[in-house]
Amino acid sequence: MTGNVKDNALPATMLDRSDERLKHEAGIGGAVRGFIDRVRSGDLGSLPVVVGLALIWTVFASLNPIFLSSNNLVNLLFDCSTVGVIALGIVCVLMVGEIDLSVGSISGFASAIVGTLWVNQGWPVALAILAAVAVGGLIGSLYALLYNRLGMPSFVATLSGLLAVLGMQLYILGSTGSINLPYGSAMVNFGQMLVMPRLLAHVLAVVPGVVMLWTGVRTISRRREANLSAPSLGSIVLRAAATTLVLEIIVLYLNQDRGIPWMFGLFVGLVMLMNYALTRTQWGRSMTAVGGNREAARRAGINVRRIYASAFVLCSMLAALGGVLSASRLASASQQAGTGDVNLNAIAAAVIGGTSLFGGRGNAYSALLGIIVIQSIANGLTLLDLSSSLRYMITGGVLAIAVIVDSLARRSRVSHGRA
Amino acid sequence: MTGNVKDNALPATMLDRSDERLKHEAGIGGAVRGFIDRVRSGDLGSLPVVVGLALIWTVFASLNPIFLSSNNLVNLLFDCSTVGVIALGIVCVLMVGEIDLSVGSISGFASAIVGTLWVNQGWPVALAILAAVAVGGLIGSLYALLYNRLGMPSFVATLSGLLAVLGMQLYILGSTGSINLPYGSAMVNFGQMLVMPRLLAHVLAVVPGVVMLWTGVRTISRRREANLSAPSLGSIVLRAAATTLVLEIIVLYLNQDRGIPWMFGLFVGLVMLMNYALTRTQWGRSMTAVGGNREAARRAGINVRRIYASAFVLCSMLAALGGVLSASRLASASQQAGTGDVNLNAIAAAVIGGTSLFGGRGNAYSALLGIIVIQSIANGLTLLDLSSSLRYMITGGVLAIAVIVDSLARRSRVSHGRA
Amino acid sequence: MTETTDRKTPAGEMVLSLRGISKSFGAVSALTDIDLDVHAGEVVALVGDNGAGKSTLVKILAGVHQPTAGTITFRGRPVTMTDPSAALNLGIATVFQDLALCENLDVVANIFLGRELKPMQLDETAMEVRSWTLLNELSARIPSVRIPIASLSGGQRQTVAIARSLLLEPKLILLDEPTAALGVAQTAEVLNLIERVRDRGLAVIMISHNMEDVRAVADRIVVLRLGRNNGVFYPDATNQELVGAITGAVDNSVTRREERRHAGQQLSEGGRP
Amino acid sequence: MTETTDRKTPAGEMVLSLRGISKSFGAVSALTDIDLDVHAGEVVALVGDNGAGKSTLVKILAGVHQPTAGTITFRGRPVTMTDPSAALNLGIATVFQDLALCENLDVVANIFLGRELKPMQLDETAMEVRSWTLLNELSARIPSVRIPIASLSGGQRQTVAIARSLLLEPKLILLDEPTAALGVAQTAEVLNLIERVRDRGLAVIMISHNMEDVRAVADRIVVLRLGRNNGVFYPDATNQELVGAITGAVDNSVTRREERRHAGQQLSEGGRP
Amino acid sequence: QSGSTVAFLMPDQASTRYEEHDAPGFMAEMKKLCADCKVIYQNADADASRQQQQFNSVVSQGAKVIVLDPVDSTAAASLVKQAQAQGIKVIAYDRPIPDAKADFYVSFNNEAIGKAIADSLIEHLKAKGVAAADGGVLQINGSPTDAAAGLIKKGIHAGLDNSGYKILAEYDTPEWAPPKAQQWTSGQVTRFGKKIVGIVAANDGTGGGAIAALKAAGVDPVPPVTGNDATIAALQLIISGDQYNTISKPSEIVAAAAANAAVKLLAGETPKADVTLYDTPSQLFTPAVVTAENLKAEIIDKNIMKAEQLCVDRYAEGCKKLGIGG
Ligand SMILES: Nc1ncnc2c1ncn2[C@@H]1O[C@H](COP(=O)(O)OP(=O)(O)OP(=O)(O)O)[C@@H](O)[C@H]1O
Ligand SMILES: Nc1ncnc2c1ncn2[C@@H]1O[C@H](COP(=O)(O)OP(=O)(O)OP(=O)(O)O)[C@@H](O)[C@H]1O
Ligand SMILES: [Mg+2]
Ligand SMILES: [Mg+2]
Repeated sequence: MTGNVKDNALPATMLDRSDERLKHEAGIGGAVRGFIDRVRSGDLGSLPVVVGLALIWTVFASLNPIFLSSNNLVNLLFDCSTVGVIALGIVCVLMVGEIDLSVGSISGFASAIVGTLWVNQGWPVALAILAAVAVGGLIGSLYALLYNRLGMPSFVATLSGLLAVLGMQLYILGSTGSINLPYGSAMVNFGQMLVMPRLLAHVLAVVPGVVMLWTGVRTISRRREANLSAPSLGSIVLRAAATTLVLEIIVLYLNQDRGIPWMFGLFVGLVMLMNYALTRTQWGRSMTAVGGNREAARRAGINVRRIYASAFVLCSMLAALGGVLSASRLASASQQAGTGDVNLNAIAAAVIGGTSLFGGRGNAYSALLGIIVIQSIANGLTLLDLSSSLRYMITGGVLAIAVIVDSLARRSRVSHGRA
Repeated sequence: MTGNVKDNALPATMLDRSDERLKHEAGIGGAVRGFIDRVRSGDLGSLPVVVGLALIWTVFASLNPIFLSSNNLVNLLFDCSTVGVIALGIVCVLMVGEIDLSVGSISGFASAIVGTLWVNQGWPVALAILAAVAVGGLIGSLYALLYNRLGMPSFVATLSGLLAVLGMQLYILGSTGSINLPYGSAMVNFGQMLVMPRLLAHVLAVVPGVVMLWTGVRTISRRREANLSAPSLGSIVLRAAATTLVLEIIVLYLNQDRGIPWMFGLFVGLVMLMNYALTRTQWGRSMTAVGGNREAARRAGINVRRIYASAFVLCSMLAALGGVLSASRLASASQQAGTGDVNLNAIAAAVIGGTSLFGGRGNAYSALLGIIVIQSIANGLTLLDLSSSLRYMITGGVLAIAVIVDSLARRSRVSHGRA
Repeated sequence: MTETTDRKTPAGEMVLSLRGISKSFGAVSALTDIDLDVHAGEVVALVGDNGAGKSTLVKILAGVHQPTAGTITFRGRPVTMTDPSAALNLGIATVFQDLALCENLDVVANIFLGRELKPMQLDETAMEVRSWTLLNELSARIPSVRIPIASLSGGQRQTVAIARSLLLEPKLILLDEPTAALGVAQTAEVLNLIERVRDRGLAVIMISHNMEDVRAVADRIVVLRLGRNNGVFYPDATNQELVGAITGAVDNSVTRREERRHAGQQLSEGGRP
Repeated sequence: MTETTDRKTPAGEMVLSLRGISKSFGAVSALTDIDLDVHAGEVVALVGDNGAGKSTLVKILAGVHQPTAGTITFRGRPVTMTDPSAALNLGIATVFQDLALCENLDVVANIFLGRELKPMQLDETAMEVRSWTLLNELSARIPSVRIPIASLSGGQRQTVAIARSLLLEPKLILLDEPTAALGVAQTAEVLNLIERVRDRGLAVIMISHNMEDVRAVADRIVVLRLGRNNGVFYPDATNQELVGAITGAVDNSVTRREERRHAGQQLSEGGRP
Repeated sequence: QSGSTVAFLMPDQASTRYEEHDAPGFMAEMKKLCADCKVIYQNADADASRQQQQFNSVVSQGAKVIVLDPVDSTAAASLVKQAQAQGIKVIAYDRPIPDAKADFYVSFNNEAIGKAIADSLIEHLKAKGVAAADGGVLQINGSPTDAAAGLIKKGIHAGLDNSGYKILAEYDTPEWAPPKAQQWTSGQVTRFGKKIVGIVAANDGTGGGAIAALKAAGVDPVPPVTGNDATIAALQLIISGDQYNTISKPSEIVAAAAANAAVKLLAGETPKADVTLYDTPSQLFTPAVVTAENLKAEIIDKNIMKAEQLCVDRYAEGCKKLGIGG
């Protein structure tokens, strides 16, 4: 506790480094040591799920090498996008500690709306899609109303919705059964084959790295100015370079076959947008707060009702969009759309990716990660000749294994007092 | 604050009546006034759901008088019992704040086990049922293991289970598809027609009233002795008499047709047993505590892991029992058993009955009440000629209405500071 | 004991005035017919036994609960606060006894909750700097502002809650046992802070069970007992007077303990080395 | 300041002895190399600044956290407590700072949680009677023991938590800021209680930020600072000594405030009527 | 041709026929015709997206001919076009793909099945002299979200609408779930009582549910109930006299025909077609209605099932009556 702090630039003088109990490391070496420390204390974010995913991929690839063929992986990306968008909406409602059981029905209803309006009524396709998403938003606001004004638990409200919306889907498809979306139309192409130009894909793969670098440098300079500790430039360059490298390799590999689907690009774009909104805006902060402690958020002056409403509406709209995407993927709007395990897959994707069912903990990337896990299992198993009964058993088992890694990491985190 | 407290028996001297801020009423009039007070402050327990149910019944009865025919009501009771038993298990896991998504699969698997062991392998039926329930317990202990040892969220563990167990069900039914359970056998009779002798039903209907009276009188005398306020004898007699009257009328009405199904008797018996266990034993207290605040329960020295394990095992065993009951009701064990909306109906029944998805709040009667609501809607709709699209829409709408009453009551409770 | 004639001229205009406030929760009447006035530049201490209704009163003023009966006048106008944000908008900042922090958010996020800088692109650096400034002002001992509240000690949390309330430029500050979990140094800082705030012309309502702290900063001491007004005192009141009003008896456990300790000390003067 | 030579003979056998206890949470070292001895019939006060690690130490003793390093000796035998129930079984009762009550259960259920009377057929009447007795002993002001903890005031909750710890017949009682939220009367009762418990030969570790209370009941005062031992004092130590050890500086906000108040009072002696 | 990959994609598990008959039949015939061809079998569990995944994955695995039983006939159109663009041949199987010209179509006709069970029931009622005015029949359809169920439903209506017997009530069974069929039938028994003279159920599962409901309500004798799929359970119910009819679709025949067509397509030849349906050269097989009268002839004598499988203890007596087994 000496007085001469101004004349040297020791880290100890930084505002956030004044507490002597805090261990900290500097530079690239420090970042690596910090990472090892975090591994050992189990504070790893989504790394465990990625490890689980890598495990699954290794096993499937060893059972059938076609699994890792770029053709197959492109298919995987197509398949991820539709339910992935729905899962992204689920992340929203889970963040505030609520649930939406009706996303499957809403997605089916949306595809039915697009089918009838576009194919049967002759609306322009863009307008039809807009209408479908708007109807999704409407359903979401109804849930918000029931929740905010009547205090109906979202589980019950959306369960009612699940049934009612399915009824509406059957109703508007009632006379025709299912509707063919014209093969060769832009919408169907988008869902079935449209991929990014190779060069563009490579350029886009550089963007995340550049953004990381740019915000990183900006943060460093601002924090230095404000006399706060800042990450070293080296570690940021390292991370940006690693990210870029990984992405470029992926793009290069997938470009050997068809390339990166635009639909997947749309999905990833939405994920990144949502990630920005959840982490870098007041709205996202409020979502997390409401999910963590509703009453505290209310007392902080947050309009809690509006936050819930935004979550429900966003979820329903994304579900509708997901429905539109899967209609374009299937080139059909049918009575089956959205039934089956769409609901469970979407919710499971969010949960497996690390979003808590109890609110206040989660991120947009969990939708991406979770749906890749789920679709990888499904895709890998289609490459093996299995009877349905075996396929179910194996899917269950593999799903459990994918999450065990994460669970073990979390357990270690708890025992290190960071739960 | 006078000193002469011993020489008069003013209620103010009672241990729990010493606080002057507390309003309290005595005698039957007091009980009635207390009830009105509670109605106005929204503190009503399951009354709102009962009101919602009454609404539904009125509407269905006005649409088709057959709905209230005793024959139809007996059918309703049969149908309630199977999923009701599963919902009772769900109440257990919800009490500790966890979920089991695999109850449907477990019930289907259990029915398949009974079918193969009993019909195909020729085991005695009792042994086959026991085996099925034991397998259910085994699955539950696996979940408990995954939860307690690996910290896997029950949502994911039981989702894996849902798939894996379904696979096993398909596997053991693989060669035959479905198995007929012999008509005329005791088990099928139990599920299809066995009803209580009329007299016995009347006698059993008196039991709750007598028990209420007996425990009531005992409580009064013990509390008087201990210098605690006690409910008046009059109000207890009144409640016991009212209960008995209602039950006797129900029995009388249903006895006009076939009478009370034994299967429903079993279900109600299980509900009452569970209610006793949850409210009057240390185990039940621990369940509520763990669901309300896991860490506080742990610090109180409760073996939290054992409590979770008991919840999971109980839930799976009840799911298996429910599966056995529905097999006996359908006289068949098929690949479709337990699929579809069994899961959602069981969970929804518990939630609609008033058990919280977030743990620590609920009771055994919620399974009974909730399943009656759900099956009443289904049953009422079978009596109307509706297209399936309309049927879905109306089911959704009616479900919402059944819960709106409860939601409104809860809202009023919150605004009276009793949430 | 219950005479309410003003012996001191209030420092400024009337900020808050309550008349006949009652609140009941089901069968429990937590507050009955409460009157209270607070002026600008005045620190009013609210004291009372456990469960006397102090926090309930604060929550009513903060818009968390709605009163069953009675009127609230804020800066001359009658107001009804249906919602905490209504109170915040009027300029009433509150530190709640149960703190009301989001355990899953970090310290910075909690301090700025609901009033983040740059809503569309949060300015984390500026918020972090401001947080450190506020916390250092309060002598907080928080190792890092980037850890979730869940991992802070009781006193650290309380400091965060107090820092929160300083962000705004309120007209009235409600402090519900702000120093209960604080260390000696932090308590001193908070008392300093209250005095500074008063000198800036703000009105302060402070709840505390520590009579010394109360007497140190309060201009007026309002006693609640079992949900009712039970007298107004001034800092020159004796401890005995205050404790008597709080417990409702002259012969209470505090005085008995004092007596016993006196007697005991005399007895054991040589007994324990 | 840090001399630890025993100036008083401990009242009884050694109950608890800690050597080299450390605990870190991720990057934060909450405790470093802590030594502590407690004897039967002795009240040891644990004091320190906010975040000094007092509650962490208590949680380690209660089996809630496991230490990163160091040994715990309880009644002569080295023990490892993997679990709160292990500590309870050894005879260590704890009142936690964050109370650890189940908000959804009523007062009686909370007091008897984990040790209900008649496990297979709960004896509600007997439990209710015993609850009232315990609460009245503590001068609690709780309108009804049949309402959920969620609707109690802060001090009422704390009383319930203290009542909980009295149910057992423990060897060692850990009290983490037991009087922080209590009213004056309840505080006096708890201090009485601590003395009674000590006289029955139990060992008590008490944490408090109130130096007066600490000096009133403690036989020995152990100071923690930033997670390390920072001296042992006896009740006859001056306030200044204690505060100096706690804050780690002789010139701290407490002393500064004292000085300023003195100066200010002299100035404004006639300024405020 | 030799060493080529052929895929066999089936839609669901609602009946066991795909796993138990179609797939083994197809594989056996392929083995005979092209011993070193690789056959990939997949079942989509009634999920159109999963079928699309499976379709894409067999394309990835280099399938040259894909035999497709579509979950969703409209969605399948795009699959066909996509495959054909890559030179892969598609054989529509079981259910047609009206919106795309597949290379070949082999099937039992679902609509015809619906009509056949309805007609058989009506004939039976007329033969027993049940007057049309005495009451009517109940119609239990398959899942409202299942396209195949829609075809069967159409066929049943074709059979019933002009039969003179009224349709008392009609029900789309969610997910083909037997308990739902049972619950609905119970309600109708309460509503119509003795007026129910027969029940047309779209498959054996729902038919079994209807029978359970009738039995539970104490209806005796049980009015005739139809089925479809000829599951063991249903055949046993026919033997014991509880169920009236079912449909035997000796799937092995169709599967073998599909295998023949596949091998022809692999060799670049055109398989022989009987008719052209939806612009597609097609080969259609007529399913057989099975009742107690012809059970022995259709099932046992055609070696579709063995007497030992059906005539376990409880059914031995019924078997003897029908002249089945020893
Ligand atoms: N939400 C609620 N529901 C029911 N009763 C409540 C509720 N909140 C407070 N009470 C009751 O109102 C009374 C006053 O509580 P309050 O919290 O205002 O006391 P307090 O004066 O702040 O006490 P303390 O000094 O212990 O903090 C208590 O008896 C409490 O039980
Ligand atoms: N679960 C945890 N995870 C991470 N850090 C923790 C955790 N618990 C405590 N800490 C840290 O350990 C340090 C000591 O905390 P502790 O609660 O022991 O303080 P204390 O002495 O009880 O303070 P107070 O007087 O405020 O109650 C604090 O800096 C706190 O941030
Ligand atoms: Mg309070
Ligand atoms: Mg502490």
